[in-house]
Amino acid sequence: MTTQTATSASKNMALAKAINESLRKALEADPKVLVMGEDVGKLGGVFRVTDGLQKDFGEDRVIDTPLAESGIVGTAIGLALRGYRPVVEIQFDGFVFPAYDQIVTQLAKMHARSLGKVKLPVVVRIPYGGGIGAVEHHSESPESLFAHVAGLKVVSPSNASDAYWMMQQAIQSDDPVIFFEPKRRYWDKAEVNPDAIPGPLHKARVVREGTDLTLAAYGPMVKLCQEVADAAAEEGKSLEVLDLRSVSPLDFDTIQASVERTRRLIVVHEAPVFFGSGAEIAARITERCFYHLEAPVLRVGGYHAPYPPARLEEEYLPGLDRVLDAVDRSLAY
Amino acid sequence: MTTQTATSASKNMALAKAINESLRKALEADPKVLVMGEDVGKLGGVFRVTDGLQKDFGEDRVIDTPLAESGIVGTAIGLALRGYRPVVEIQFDGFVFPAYDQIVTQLAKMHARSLGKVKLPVVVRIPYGGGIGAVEHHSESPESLFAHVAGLKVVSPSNASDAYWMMQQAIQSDDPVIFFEPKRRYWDKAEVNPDAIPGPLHKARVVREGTDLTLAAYGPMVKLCQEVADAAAEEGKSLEVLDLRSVSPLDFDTIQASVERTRRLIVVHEAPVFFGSGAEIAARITERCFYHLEAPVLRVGGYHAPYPPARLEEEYLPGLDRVLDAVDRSLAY
Amino acid sequence: MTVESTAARKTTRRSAAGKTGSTGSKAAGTTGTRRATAKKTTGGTEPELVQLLTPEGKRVKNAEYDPFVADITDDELRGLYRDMVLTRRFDAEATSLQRQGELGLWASLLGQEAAQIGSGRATREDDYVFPTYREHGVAWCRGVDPTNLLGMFRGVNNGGWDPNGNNFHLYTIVIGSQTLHATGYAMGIAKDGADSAVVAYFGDGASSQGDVAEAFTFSAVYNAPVVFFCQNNQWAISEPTEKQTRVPLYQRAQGFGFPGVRVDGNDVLGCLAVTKWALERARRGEGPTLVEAYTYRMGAHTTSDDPTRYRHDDERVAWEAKDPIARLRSYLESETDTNEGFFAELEAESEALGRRVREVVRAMPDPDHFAIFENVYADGHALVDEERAQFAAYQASFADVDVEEGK
Amino acid sequence: MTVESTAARKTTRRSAAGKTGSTGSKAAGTTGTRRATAKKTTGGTEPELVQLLTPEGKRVKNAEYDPFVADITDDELRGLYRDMVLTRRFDAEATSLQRQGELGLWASLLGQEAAQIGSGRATREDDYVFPTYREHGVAWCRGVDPTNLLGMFRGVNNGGWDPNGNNFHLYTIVIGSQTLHATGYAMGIAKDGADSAVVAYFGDGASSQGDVAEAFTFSAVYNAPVVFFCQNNQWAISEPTEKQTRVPLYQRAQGFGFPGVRVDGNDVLGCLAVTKWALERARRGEGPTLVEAYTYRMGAHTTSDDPTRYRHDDERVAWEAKDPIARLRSYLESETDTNEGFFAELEAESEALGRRVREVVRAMPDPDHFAIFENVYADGHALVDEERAQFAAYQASFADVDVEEGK
Ligand SMILES: Cc1ncc(C[n+]2csc(CCOP(=O)(O)OP(=O)(O)O)c2C)c(N)n1
Ligand SMILES: Cc1ncc(C[n+]2csc(CCOP(=O)(O)OP(=O)(O)O)c2C)c(N)n1
Ligand SMILES: [Mg+2]
Ligand SMILES: [Mg+2]
Repeated sequence: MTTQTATSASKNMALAKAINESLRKALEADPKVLVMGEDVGKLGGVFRVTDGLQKDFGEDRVIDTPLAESGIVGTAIGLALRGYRPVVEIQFDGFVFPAYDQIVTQLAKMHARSLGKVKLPVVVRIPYGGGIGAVEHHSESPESLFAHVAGLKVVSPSNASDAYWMMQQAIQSDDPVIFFEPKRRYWDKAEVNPDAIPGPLHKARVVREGTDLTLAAYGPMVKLCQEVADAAAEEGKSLEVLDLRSVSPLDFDTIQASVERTRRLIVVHEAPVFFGSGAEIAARITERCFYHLEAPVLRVGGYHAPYPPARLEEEYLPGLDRVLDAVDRSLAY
Repeated sequence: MTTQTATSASKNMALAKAINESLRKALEADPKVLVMGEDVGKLGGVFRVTDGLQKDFGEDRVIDTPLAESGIVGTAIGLALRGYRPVVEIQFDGFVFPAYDQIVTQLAKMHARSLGKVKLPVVVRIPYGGGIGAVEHHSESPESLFAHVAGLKVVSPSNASDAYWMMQQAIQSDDPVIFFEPKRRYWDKAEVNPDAIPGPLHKARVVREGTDLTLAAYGPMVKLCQEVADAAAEEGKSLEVLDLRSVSPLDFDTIQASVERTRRLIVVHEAPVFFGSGAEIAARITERCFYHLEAPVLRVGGYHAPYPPARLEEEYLPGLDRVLDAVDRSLAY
Repeated sequence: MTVESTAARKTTRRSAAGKTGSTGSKAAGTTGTRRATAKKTTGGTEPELVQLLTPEGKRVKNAEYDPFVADITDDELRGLYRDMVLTRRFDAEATSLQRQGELGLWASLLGQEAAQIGSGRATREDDYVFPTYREHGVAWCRGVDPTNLLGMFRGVNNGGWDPNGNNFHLYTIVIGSQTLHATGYAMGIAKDGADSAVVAYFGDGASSQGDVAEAFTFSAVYNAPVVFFCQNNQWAISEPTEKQTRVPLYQRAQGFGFPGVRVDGNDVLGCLAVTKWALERARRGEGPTLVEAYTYRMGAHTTSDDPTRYRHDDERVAWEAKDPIARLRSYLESETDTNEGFFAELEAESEALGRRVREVVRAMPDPDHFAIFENVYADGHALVDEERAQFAAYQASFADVDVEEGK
Repeated sequence: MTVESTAARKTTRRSAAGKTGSTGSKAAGTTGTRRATAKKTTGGTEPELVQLLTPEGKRVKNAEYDPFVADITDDELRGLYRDMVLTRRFDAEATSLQRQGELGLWASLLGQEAAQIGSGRATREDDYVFPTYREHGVAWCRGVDPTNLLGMFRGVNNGGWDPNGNNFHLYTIVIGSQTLHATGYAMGIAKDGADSAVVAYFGDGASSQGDVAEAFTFSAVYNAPVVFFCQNNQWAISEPTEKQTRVPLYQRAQGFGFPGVRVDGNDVLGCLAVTKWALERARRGEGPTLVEAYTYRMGAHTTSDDPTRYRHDDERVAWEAKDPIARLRSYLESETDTNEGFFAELEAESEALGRRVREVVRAMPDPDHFAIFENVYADGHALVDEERAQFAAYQASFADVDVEEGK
């Protein structure tokens, strides 16, 4: 979501590298920015997202922490109170829950509790989602559990350029931001132009225009939706694809505008459908577009079951066929 | 939700007392049942729900725990593995989050992880909701944060009789049950018949029949919805009221059946609307009843803001006027 | 009354846990004799207690901690006395305002004045304090207007002061959480190269929370300048300290690699000295310290609590003999030339404070309804804006009705 | 090579934290000299280490722990040797199966065989064990078929054995969590009046988790029969133990009111003796114990890890000299009449085990797709039923297509 100005600065890089570059830029620009987490230092993180940062910015700014997520977020809050801007890493989605209390009870509420006196510019980075054949706890999509909580902002980039810019904006934000990184897209490359002027952090983007139906997704599912749109195009169906980018707030205006044109909406996410983002989007868009919708908003996502072992994840995760099936069902109304 | 057989055993009692009696019965019936939590022993809990139980069943079965919620749930899991059926109390809604990791990562998933070998019949009692003029963290409604998690069952009684029977059933269940107790209804009395035959735990109940619109609620909001229906009746509007009783699973069949008749639905809960139960209900009922609905499913609930200080809670919580306003809006379609 | 007197009651009660026989067993070794050389009065398994002022108001020598209060003047002692008296008065006023329905709840510090004033007065202006919900005496020392503490108990806000105004953080209700914030803040101080320090308050009950242990770990690993000040007031609502630990709490620190000390929490001089010692260690870059102030919650947990359900009154009566204010008064009367005038003036000041608190509280307006939507985010949030607008329209619809109905 | 040799490397590295100057300061007092009388070889601040078998395979006397292995026979010693060799072989096989793509991941126990076999063989059949994800050797001792451990690493399940089959709980990946389950289970044992005990495994990294501290608190308060067995293998992925603590981990226990002991984790006899001692304490109703097995992760954290990024190879080389298997072999060869035949037979058995593991893994079928919906609940859940039905219909729609397309 950037306004590309034609400069030679533009570089093709993987999503993980884009975040790395973005963190580097933030560390350079503001001495108050810190990077904290398990193995983020010498190792550069298990996904190498923080690779080389400790070497260049020192142990005082790129901090290997004890293995205690509540402690990581809790001390980040204290550091923020002291004027720092910590970017903390949770090593995998399934390990954020020991920190959940500090996130929802303290990080989310302290600004309001202090009647605005205290600001907590903390970014919590969480590599999330499945599709990488990992063991348990390494493939979850818990974004709903954060979006329901007022005081937090929740975003997820789908590509390297957004990852770069959204990380810049998250760090600059005076609010706590839960930054979900689509780990299975870490190695996907795209052009990143560090001279571009980014659009607003919480605005959705029309990735592809279409007339028959809107697919809305964020993070790892955007690419899938583009593939779905390609496949559908071959069958003569014109699908619009939205990259929501932000889960809290959700950019309902952009979705509404799209649905008013296409009259059909499918929301796709990896997280379980039950109480997932799709529910909120379906409820609100149905309210906003009641007389426009030709079909109920459909949702494609995970089942109401623990994330399955790796050999089953393909069945569990939304895939091309499952989304196409939903497209057919929607168009059949 | 009981089949009342006319016996003299029926007693009028407050909701808190009904849970107390239910726990007593369970402790008597099964030596493996334990009650654990902060201040549940000598004090009988801050709401006296466990009053007298330690005196009668001893410190070995009614256990005052150290002040550590993760420890309470974590050791309850261990006790369940040993064959016990612990009923643990979280003192207030806002204090469940330190235990959140143990609940969603261990309690919810161990049955699946063990391919069914391990069962964890643990009940987590949580007095929840607002309306009692309390300080921060004592008025929250976090049920969505549990309903999204597969492996947990989530229920909430609205009256003393249900409280009695649903607690029996929750303890008998071989699945972990998050039992949300509507604390502002603790003192509301109703007939409890210990000889009755209870209906299924996860089935919704039609509290009041109506023809123009369905109000769906659970826990503390059921009473409000009944009052709304009364008020609406005076204006000649016939509202049906559903007590959902269970948030996971949700009894969509009963809601659907009602909506197919009334063609309008409003979901009311104290929890914030954004990513709340209303979203899931709206999304699914819209899908199931697309051609029946004359108006979008409306939601009345908390705002996307931390639960406010007590002097503002009346404005924050759904009240008679706000629900009536939604009724008017729905009927205006 | 000797040193033992303050701690004696516990020895008996702790025997319940002691039945296991393992505390102080061969393997557990020297636990409890860590600084056995410093004090001979505490015998055997009795944990050592730093005390500079006995319950009778006698000054006892202590080679280790006397230096930290060596140059204290009589005026300063009277100042500590005044702090305690006014804090107690404020606290009593709040309790009665709760009874009158002006507050929804109150958490009284009655009995813990010495622990709070002693530690609070040990802090420097540039230090930072992270309280629980009961540190009214510390707030007083930090210069927070006491009436500001009442907003959350009245239900008009969830925290009514600017934490950075007096380097006194908001009250934290979820027990233990603030110890991590304190540790993080202290890590920040160290990064800044400042020589300020942080005090994190928590209770005996809170000591069981995982967050407190994690705070110990982080502070030790990063050598953060933080003093963990645990007021062991013997009770966590209805649970006695044996439900949290089977050895004295101050010993917890050692296993995390930093020192722990138990001080008589009803001895304001002892609390002042020990906290100063700990703060100076922190300033010198020697890292965290745990101070356990051994004291007693004289009243109920909060105004919602009924302690007669779980504890005998004789316990409270026994602790009354160790009252923190009475003992300093004895000392002032017998060892300094504090005259009646001082006490009389203080009484008047106390009355005036009570009056002011009453008046301010009663005049405290309810918050504007739109406050619900304020400060949810620093940079705004589309949904909050939308809901605020809906709320405004909804409110306005009543105004319309009112107008229509000629109200 | 003396006792120090095993611990020497750490002293140097820990100096980073030591720069603070507060560890072992006056106030921290006697930390580290808890049982100073027992061993003279460990001087000054060097933490004491229980060791019965030196890296060279020499048996050293230890008055305290010798009784627990006093009547061990040569056959039993050969049994321990066999356990370690087969465990290592199994582990190596798993690592290579991962390289061949048969497993998605493997967490090797290389170097930790003595800690696991020693402690595992100390348990009784009725005891219960709560492992992390690396306790393949303990699983072996408990009689869990090693191939069952591979399911979760292959991605066909999240835990492939019945925990109650061998009183060996499922692997727990979220670090520290299982220490609370172990504590609760032990509380249950005590309630039942049984004299079984529980062993909870965890790592040096996990020691920082709040859950572990809460487990210490609960087990101490309820005097639960649980042995906390911490394998300090010096690393938590890329973080050395100094990132978790600035004093030796075994000392953590003391502040919670129960004993902690450090044992040479590469000495199978020492681990056996110390764990037996701790288990017998537990059975006698003396409550929890912390055992820190001081060992070394010879390989990568998992097959996904690249340790060359964060540690020098000379560290690993130094630890190779303390290999747990080599030292027992030296002892067997020099002090018992173990003949070449034993070693040759074991080699053959080892080969056979490797073969079997390979074959079983390669034959492991992928789970049925509907397994997604199985065992989510014990008593069923309407939504799961609904989603299962939808999934079935969806799957069937492909079957239709396949049929239509004549496949
Ligand atoms: C995480 C959490 N659990 C439970 C509570 C409810 N609660 C409030 S105060 C309290 C007792 C705290 O005791 P202690 O730490 O000794 O402090 P004290 O009240 O004695 O000052 C409890 C259980 C809470 N505030 N936070
Ligand atoms: C709560 C949690 N946070 C992070 C992780 C990721 N993780 C897996 S193993 C590991 C290191 C654990 O180190 P240690 O406890 O020393 O055990 P070891 O792997 O050395 O056996 C980490 C950080 C996790 N599994 N759980
Ligand atoms: Mg207390
Ligand atoms: Mg390790």
